[in-house]
Amino acid sequence: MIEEISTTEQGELVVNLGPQHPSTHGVLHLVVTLSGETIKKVEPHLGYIHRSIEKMCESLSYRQFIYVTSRMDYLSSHINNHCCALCVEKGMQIEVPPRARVIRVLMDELTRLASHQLWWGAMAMDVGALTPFFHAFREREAINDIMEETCGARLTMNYMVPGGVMADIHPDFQRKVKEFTRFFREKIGEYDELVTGNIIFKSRMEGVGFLSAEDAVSYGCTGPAARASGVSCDIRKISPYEVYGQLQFEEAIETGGDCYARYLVRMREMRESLSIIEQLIDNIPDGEFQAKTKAVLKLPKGEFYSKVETARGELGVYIISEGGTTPYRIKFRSPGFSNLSALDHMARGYKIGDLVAVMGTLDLVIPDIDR
Amino acid sequence: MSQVPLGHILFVSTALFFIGCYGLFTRRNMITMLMSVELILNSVNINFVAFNRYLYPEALDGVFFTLFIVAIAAAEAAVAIAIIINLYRNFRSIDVEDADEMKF
Amino acid sequence: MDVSGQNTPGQQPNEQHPAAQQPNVRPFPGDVHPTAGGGILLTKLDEVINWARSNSLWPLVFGTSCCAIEMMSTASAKYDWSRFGFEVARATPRQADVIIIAGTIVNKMAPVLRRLYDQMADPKYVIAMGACATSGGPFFYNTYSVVKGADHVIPVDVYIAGCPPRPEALLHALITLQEKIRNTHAER
Amino acid sequence: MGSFSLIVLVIAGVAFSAGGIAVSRFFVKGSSNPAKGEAYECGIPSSGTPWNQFNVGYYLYALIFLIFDVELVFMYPWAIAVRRVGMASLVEIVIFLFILFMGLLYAHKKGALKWM
Amino acid sequence: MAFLKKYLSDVYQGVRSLVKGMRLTGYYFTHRKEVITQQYPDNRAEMKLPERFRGEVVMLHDQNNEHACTGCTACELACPNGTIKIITRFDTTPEGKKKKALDTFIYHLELCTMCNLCIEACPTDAIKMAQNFEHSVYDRSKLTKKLNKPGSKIREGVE
Amino acid sequence: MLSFEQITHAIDKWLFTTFNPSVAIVIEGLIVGLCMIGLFAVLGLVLVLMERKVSAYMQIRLGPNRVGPGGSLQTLADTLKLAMKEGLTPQGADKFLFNLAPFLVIVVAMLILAPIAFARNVQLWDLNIGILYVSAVSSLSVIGILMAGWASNNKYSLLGAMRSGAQIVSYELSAGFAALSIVVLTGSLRISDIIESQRDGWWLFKGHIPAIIAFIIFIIAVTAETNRAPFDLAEAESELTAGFHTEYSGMKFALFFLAEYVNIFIVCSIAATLFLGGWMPLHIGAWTGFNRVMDYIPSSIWFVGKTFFLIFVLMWFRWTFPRLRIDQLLNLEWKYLLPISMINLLLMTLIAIKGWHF
Amino acid sequence: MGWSSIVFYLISAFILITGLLAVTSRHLFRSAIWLLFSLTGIAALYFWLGMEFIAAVQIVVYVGGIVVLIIFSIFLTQQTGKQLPAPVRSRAIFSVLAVCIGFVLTCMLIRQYPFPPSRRFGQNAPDMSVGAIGSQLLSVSEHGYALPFEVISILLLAAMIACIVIAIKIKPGDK
Amino acid sequence: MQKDELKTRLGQALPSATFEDGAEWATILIDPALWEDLARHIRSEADLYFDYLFCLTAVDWKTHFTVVYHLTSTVHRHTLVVKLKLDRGRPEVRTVSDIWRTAEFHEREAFDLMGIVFAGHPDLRRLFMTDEWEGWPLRKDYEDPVNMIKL
Ligand code: SF4
Ligand code: SF4
Ligand code: SF4
Repeated sequence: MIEEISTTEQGELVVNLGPQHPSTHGVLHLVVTLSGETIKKVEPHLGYIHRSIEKMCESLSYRQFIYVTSRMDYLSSHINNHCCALCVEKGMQIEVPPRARVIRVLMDELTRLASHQLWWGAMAMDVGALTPFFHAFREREAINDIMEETCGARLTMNYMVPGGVMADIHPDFQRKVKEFTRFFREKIGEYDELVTGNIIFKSRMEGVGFLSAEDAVSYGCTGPAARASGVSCDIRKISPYEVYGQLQFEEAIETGGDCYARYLVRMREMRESLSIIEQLIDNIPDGEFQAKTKAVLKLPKGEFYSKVETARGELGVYIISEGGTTPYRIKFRSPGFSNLSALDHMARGYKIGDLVAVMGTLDLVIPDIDR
Repeated sequence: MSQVPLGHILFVSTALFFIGCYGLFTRRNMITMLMSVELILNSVNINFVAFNRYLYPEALDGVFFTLFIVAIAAAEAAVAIAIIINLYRNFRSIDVEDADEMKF
Repeated sequence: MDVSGQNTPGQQPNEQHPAAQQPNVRPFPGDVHPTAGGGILLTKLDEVINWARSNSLWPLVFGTSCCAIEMMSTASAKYDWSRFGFEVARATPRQADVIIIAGTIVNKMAPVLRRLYDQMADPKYVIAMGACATSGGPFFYNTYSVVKGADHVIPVDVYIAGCPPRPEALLHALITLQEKIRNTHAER
Repeated sequence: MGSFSLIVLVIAGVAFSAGGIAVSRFFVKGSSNPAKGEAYECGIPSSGTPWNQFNVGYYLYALIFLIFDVELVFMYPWAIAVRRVGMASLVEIVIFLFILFMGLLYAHKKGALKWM
Repeated sequence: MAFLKKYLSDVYQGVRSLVKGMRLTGYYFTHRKEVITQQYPDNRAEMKLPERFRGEVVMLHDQNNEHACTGCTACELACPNGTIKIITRFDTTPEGKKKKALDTFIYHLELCTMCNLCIEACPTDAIKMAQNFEHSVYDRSKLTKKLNKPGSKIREGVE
Repeated sequence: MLSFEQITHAIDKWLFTTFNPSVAIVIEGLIVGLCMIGLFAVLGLVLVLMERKVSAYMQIRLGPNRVGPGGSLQTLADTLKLAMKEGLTPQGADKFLFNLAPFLVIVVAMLILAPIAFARNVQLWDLNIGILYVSAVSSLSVIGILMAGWASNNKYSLLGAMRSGAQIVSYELSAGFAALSIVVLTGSLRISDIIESQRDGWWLFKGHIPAIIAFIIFIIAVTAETNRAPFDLAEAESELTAGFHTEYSGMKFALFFLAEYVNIFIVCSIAATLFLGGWMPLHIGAWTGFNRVMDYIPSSIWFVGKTFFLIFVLMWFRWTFPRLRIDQLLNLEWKYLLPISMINLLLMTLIAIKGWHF
Repeated sequence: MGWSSIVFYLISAFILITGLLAVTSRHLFRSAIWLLFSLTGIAALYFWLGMEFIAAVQIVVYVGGIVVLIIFSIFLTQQTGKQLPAPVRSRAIFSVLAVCIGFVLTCMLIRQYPFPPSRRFGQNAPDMSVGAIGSQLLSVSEHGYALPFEVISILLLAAMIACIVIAIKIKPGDK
Repeated sequence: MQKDELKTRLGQALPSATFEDGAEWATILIDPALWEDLARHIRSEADLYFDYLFCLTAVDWKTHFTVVYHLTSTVHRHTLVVKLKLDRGRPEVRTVSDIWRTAEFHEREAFDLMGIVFAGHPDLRRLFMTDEWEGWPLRKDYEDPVNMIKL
């Protein structure tokens, strides 16, 4: 179809960004129509990392299919697993012990922090500042170490199991997390110093890639992308799962709708996550970390939908069961997929440099989109 | 430089002048014609400088004429190219052959 | 020398590291089984060229999925691959020396990968990072769109297992690749 | 060593680059394959010619630059003569610059300095 | 005039924000102690990996070369991506009755995703995760391993 | 102590006494050429390594430290590797121009070295229009970039080339104005005169605020002229994969790379010459004691020190700031730097005429 | 015949050859590059004549300015991909003839006119320094060029305004 | 609006619709022909105002297909699940991408993986698979001996 595009009106230039491109964070393929430097049209081509996870899951048992989902949105793999576990538990009416709930939420928030840190570094790199990336990874590594100690893996920790978590937290867990929160509270100030206030960065971000609230809803945007346009869509607030109901935290909402607003939303979310962790870390209830479950899980016939708030927005897992040991049909409603569909709308009329900024603030994870 | 007679320098400039003329005659493309004109102007400059250097070394008028010619050439080139671009924008061609029906 | 699991530190789970217990069994790095021209004596010029090539491996910016994140971590400050001079990641294959296939290769991506590899200037090397690039990994069975191992698309020099391999593992792989380069004839 | 150095430098530069390229020519035998020669475009076969685009933006800047460049050229002799000539030079250059500054303002007003 | 004031204040604010950033990088440039790099190949000896870290699946053998695997293939079933192949054989116990026993435990490291499900599944804790992560090889067939050592047999009393 | 100056002049004298002039000058040219090539190579190696180390420490890492002692041989390995790498030319490219471009860039960089004073009386050609010559020749380098981007037959290259073209020519203006404001003070374009005029203090300190403003503007402008971050739109990795040298590989790419760093050295040395007195030691008015102490440090050290300090500042910029967008970049030049530098120049003229500077 | 005259003839040859290539090359971009070389050669000629300032001006304005502008216009007018048409044979022949005749005639003229070498040619090398140019440029005496100096600024202003007026028309969006 | 209120409200809006029980949300099963009007209706009505389509799923029951729309309202925060039954011969339904923009991509996905045709869709092309790919991978009867290795 590229041929058909390339025969555009005189003076328009069709450029492929991606699949292999520094700023597309993976293998997104954008066919950008430029006139001069101004973007006339952006057409995303997906599927360069479509791994047919939904088909796979139809032949995996309810214990097994969870681990595949951590490969979808690998930056918040923990939260993906969480969502699947929730869905299975909903189907089997498993009562998750309180300790497990708290541990899960802690892990979710840590994952969210790690994800946002990586986003911060990568986005700064996209707009040309290379140093923030390394500073962000310093904090991210600290989280990774904690994760590794408890879950046994740095990135794709397969820690959630139906009915709780796979193993109890590591004895050092609480101490380390406390250290980390203290450490990160001071470092996040440096983030602002280095990037947030920077005049160049601001002028790169402000007024770029505007998305109105209506469009945000109509395009199905969720997470920071939508909250930056003033749409309240935080699943943790709307339909609280686990212990989020009992926690004090704010849903970060900006009204700017431009890249800078999206940036600020994520920065605020980091602080919120920190406060959530600080609320929970000291009072993890004692007890079981895993509910007693049968060796082989069978979901009753029916349909089960569960949704959680990942670092990118609303993740939904939709399981249709025929009563067997494997799902009959499973559908992942991934946040990136809908957010991406708004990209063309957001980037039109801006410069090619802005396209990079817009993608940076959308924080796309392509395997999450392609699944 | 004293061993090179003035005639040789003039010879060079003349040759350049006529090379420019040749381009002006044969080329049909406005940009290349503009280049030829630049060559012609330069050959004139060479003459000015050479005369000044050889015949009136105590004065600087040749230098000044060269300076002003350069300035004017720059202005002329700028305007010419602006016009060329504009023609191109409107007619998708900068060939003088089809220049006759080009009017603003 | 082989890495088959017999003498892995499994017996003593509290042992931190294989090298700590069997330093002599597993020389560093990896298992260097003789490659083409591996054993034979190399000329001085070869040595110089190989020294240069092995010490300045510029990777191509190429990460498709999860493993790419671990690749980033390898670049990051904690495990700083710039110590080896690997940090000059080039965005264009013309100037890159090594592709690190970090992530799954699906059927739609395969021709792209092939083309990128073709467009690289010689000499060029390939590292398959992670289970996916090595063999399809988690997506080996019951998937209709995943290439079962990147070596079906382009020749691979070094494989790393793991999902994802931790940054040290990637460094280890790069060092293994350096070893391989040092033991080959520099092409003339 | 005077103007002779220019010739030396040119020769040195050419020799340097030529030498480098010659070395690589001598040592490397590159494999060749159809895709190698194609233009790189993120691994997608490039489509259309890069040479069809029309962006007056760049060109306008080059244009205004040329004008100011000439002005700059005229200011070098002026700058040297300032000390000798004294106040008069200041007056003249103020007029000179003022006129061109008008031009800059005009360009600004017309939005010629606004990027499209 | 107001325009000029704004103009100047813009310049000032901009420069200030830039200087802030430069101060930070300058600080890190001058303070070597902030460097957090661990030099991997040199620190192999003292490198501490958390004991839960999942590097590869290994089968535990004790000093007289016995393991605890009954060949029940629970791990093979538990594994989501067919990494494990259990080949069992029937050998006869002294009492003369046939008994299922492990013959070969084939483990495809290149497929394994370190998801720990097999370990969870194993009733006799015959296998566990090791911390070894240096799996780089030149040809991938080397990654397919045979976990039970040659000549090893099942430990007494493990059912 | 034995200084640069004495060595060179000894060689010079010896040559001209032993051979007849024409032979001597040929030999001398040979020596000079070799020295310059050597200088190029060394600059390339040192500056790239420096860049990588500086960035590493700003990014809380160690940087190259395994190849050779402390990583000192890293860039050598890179250079060798690039020399040993295939240099391919895409079909569809204009082969002639494609191969010509690196030559042009290198030769231009070479030519600019002519009037630079590396130490007291160590200068290839102290021609009477030194600064003008430098700015004139350096305006040639943009052609090389345009040529490369054009000939590559690649969209990214073309975009990158046009970007850097517009950028470089724009910033030449304010750089020129900033330089002029010093010329006004010295009343000569000759490099040696400019340095001489700072015998009793550097212009940066003698010239009041205008000099400082001019200095800042000059630094910004040259940063943009050398396509350095935050003005590196030509190689904006995240937008156009590698800008105008996307298609270049092997030695040809290395030449671009080298030329970039040599240009950085050149502009920094010019800045040092104009504002920090080149090889002139730090003198303060009539404090003869102080000045004599300063004179003990050989002039070449002074020159190299100042230049590398400025280079470090450029690197500091690069590793701190995000990249500007093309329109912001041009706004900065045409709406801020150019007017400011014009006004600044007039102020400077006033100071010069009234003799208010120290 | 010493070094300098050899250099002179080399430079002249360079200028003429590149100039010829510039007007005959069929690639638009290449002919621009040849023009660039030719102009640079002329600058070298000025250097050789000891007119460093003019040489620098030549490079700054022509090479650094006009040629860049021409290259940009080439980029914009998209002619560059394809080759230019070869000149019509009849016209080519005609112009070659005309040019040659004119050239020969002029050369004859030059030859037969004895340029009287200036008396002061040999001794006291004239003050060609930029300073002299500057002061004369600013002086208002009868040899001064103050007025043309100012007029030039008017000219430049006019040129700039003209360009903008023309160019604004072609801004995408405004039309 | 609560689940059962929603049911009654929709019941009067669309008598022919049948409701499924036991699910978490109000689930309504309607005839594909009526879908577009209903969609416009529930999108526009002030008290329903389902402005946010958060999931679109195509399911292959071997005899027929169903397309499942999960709708919610950012104002009233109530959720509705709409199911359409398409026959396996020619699965076709009217697009809603003009009502909910996000449907454009979701429908392309459904077309790509399940082969559901959405009439009136702006550009109904393969989304994930290459254009020359045959078959609809997510269908139950999809076989691919080349790529799919059964465990
Ligand atoms: S090997 Fe594992 S971590 Fe790496 S890409 Fe494949 S699934 Fe992701
Ligand atoms: S860790 Fe997971 S993938 Fe590996 S063998 Fe065990 S179950 Fe299979
Ligand atoms: S390892 Fe454990 S689970 Fe696997 S066969 Fe042996 S005993 Fe059974």
